[in-house]
Amino acid sequence: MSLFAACKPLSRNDMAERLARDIPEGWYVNLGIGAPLKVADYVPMEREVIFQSENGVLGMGPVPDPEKIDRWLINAGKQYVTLRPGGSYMHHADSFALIRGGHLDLCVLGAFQVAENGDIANWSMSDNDSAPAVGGAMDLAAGARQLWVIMDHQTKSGESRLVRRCSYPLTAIGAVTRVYTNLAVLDVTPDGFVVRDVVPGLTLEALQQVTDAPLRMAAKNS
Amino acid sequence: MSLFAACKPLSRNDMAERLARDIPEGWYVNLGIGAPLKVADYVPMEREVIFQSENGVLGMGPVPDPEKIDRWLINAGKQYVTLRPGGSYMHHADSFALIRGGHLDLCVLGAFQVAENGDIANWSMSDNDSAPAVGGAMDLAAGARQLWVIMDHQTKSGESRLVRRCSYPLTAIGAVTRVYTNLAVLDVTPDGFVVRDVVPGLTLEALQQVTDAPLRMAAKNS
Amino acid sequence: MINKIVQTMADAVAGIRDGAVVLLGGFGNIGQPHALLDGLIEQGAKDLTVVSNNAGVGRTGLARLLDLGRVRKIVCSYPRTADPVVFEELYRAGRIELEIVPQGTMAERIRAAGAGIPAFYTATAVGTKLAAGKEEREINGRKYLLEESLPGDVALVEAWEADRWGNLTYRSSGQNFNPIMATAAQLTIVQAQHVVDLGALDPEKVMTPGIYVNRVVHVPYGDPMVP
Amino acid sequence: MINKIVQTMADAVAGIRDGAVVLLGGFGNIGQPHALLDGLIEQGAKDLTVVSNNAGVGRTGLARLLDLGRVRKIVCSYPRTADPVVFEELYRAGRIELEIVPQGTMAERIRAAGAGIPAFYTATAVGTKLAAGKEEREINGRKYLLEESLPGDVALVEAWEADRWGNLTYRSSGQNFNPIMATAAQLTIVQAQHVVDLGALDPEKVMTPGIYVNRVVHVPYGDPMVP
Repeated sequence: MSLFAACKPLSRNDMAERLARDIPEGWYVNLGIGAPLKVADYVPMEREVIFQSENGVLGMGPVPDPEKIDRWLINAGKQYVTLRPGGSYMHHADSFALIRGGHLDLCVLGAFQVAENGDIANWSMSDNDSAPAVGGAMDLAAGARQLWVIMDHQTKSGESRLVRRCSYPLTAIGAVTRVYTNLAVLDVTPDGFVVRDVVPGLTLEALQQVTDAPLRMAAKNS
Repeated sequence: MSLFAACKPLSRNDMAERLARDIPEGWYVNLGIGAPLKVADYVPMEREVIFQSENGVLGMGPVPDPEKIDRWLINAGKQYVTLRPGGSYMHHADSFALIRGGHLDLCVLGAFQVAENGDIANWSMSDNDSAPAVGGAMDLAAGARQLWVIMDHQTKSGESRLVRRCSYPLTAIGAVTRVYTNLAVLDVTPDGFVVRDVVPGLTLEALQQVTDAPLRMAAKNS
Repeated sequence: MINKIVQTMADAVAGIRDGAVVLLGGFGNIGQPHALLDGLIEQGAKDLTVVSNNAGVGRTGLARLLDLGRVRKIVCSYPRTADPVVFEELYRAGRIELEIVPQGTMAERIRAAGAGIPAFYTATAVGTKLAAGKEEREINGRKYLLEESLPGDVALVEAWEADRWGNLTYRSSGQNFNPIMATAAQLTIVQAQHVVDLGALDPEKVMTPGIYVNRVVHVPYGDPMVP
Repeated sequence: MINKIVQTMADAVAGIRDGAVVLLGGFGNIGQPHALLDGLIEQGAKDLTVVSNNAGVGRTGLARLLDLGRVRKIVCSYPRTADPVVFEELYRAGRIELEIVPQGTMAERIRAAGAGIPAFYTATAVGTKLAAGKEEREINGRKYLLEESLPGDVALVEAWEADRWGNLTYRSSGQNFNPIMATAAQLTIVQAQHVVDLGALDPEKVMTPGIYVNRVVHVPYGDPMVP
């Protein structure tokens, strides 16, 4: 695709690193299963960001050394994790009270689609999905103060994931506040998607061509 | 009053002792402020009855020796208490979840009036009460599996406290299951008050004369 | 003397009836009462509704209970686990009913059942297909769904320590659904790794007070399996 | 580095605005943040709504705040304490508004505010005069009242231990309303008897995780006064 001839789309790790840069010290953050989990690798320990897992773990640390695994301590993706000094445990009702109650500064989720009104679709590919699995995605999307989505800008077959209206079943309405793709960073505003940042060499026009929803450029220094 | 010439009404302590006899081992019990608190004195420690206080104490033991007071440990009446081995603490939402959720086998409250339909009035003497204080009475009355009331049969001026309908503001509707007075023990049934037990020397007729609501005698061996 | 410790698995799971709603603790493999599940399989109750975050892995535990055709309906948030082969087979064959509930709504519905709250409002799932059939209400300018409590006939719980009054502690992320499920059932049955003397548990560390527990059976199996 | 410990009482109570809803922890004399109350008196905010189980005792603390005319309204379950002289005077003179809430409903309304539940149903107070103006609804054959959440602008909390992340423990019956109030306010201010190093608190004994706490001030006053 000639659009990308002049630019280099970000890798999954690059996207996680790019997003991680925007998380300030002191934020309480839930990272969704999959790609979002990588974000933690790019937040240095000395910048104190407190990661929550919805299965009742607040203050998760890095993945443990294989010989130091605590088999009672997993994250929402059922991976072994560690607890930082200052971390704590809680049961599921308290964990989701924290999520639903608007106490997380940020949740990062993957998605199939994000609409210009902030709707997100990330849990089910069709209304006829056999045994769809929602997990905590709806609670997180509705509850966190900020919802950032990290996803490829297009599907493998080249369809835009940033849309006017989601065609997949919704996870939450009007919830997304920012999107990090392999091509750009975009805020979701009352006026739709506003581009904060594009990869070097990509023009707004070129980005618009691969984006279903209309884009606007952010005012300088905003 | 000649009615009582042939009988001896129970004292406050006698009433508490009488009620305490009916609490089986293993019950979880909340005792209201005031007269109900005396009941605990008549449950021997070896009969394990677990007393709860709505300020988050489960498994209260006896009043402490003055030199052994823990000034962080009070009951709902703001008196110093102790915690038995096996006791535990919880916060107010968990404490009232326990109460509201129907987990207490029994609550014992004092009352101004109990009606034959189980209504209880125990928190306010009039609709124009200056600054009425309800505390946890409504939660306890609505939440406990059994609600037993301990009170004098009549007011000081001789009015019956067992009534057809309460004239004082209600604490809960249809909640009382049994009443222990200084003259009798009465069940509240779908057919109204049924007398289980009277003080020696008192006839049902004499009891009825000092009782506003109609009384029935319990079937033998019921 | 109160003593909720029972000596055999048969005593622990006695009386679970056909048609019962069974709340099953655990998140993934952690804090799931595998021994009680095996006891329930042995015990024989059928036509069950199981409330569990996941729908079983592999061919043992919950998956085996499903495989035996003993479960009429499953209420869960995440049936799609690493190896949900049994559930998927049954579901595709139309031989099991599925109620998908957002995880936090499921937790709150269970907590509500234990707390005497018959229903509450939540913003979770507003505008999604999981809102179908639910009352929507605007409160202070935001839309919410009415969700009803989710009580059980039986709760199967895994704890770390227990005493004869039924006081429980849990180990790190082994809490998950266990403490709230313990509050929400008519009959709460616990498997505990350690049975300790009354008074040995720190009163400020008891996470489930014994009032919520009916039976405890000692199952010292050690650490959870590596999945 | 996250550090929620502040060095002065002025820093602790800075920014509490006129008209604020203040959630005040404590049950009777236990777990009530007396130093923060004195700080609030000094700080000067007025026209306050105070949510507290009791309405003040004697002439100090909450009673003094009332006496200074700084409280417009009090939300409580039990204004009639051993010595509620200030409140009773103001109330009889019509100089303070009173909202009486059953204690358990008050606790659940505060918990709901922290948990993102805007409203819930409860059987407490059905058929009583405290049901006036509330929606009644029958659910599965029983009557319930709709109760709304009770959030605060500020929560004043007393804890036993605290670390720089704001993790808290409480001492025995000193918990009471403190942990739930900590979750329900925009600004949660804590006075703690002990400030400990990060990592010194047992992760399974933390009762309020720091996510709910904005500021901690060290007030090592010892045991509560004998009332």
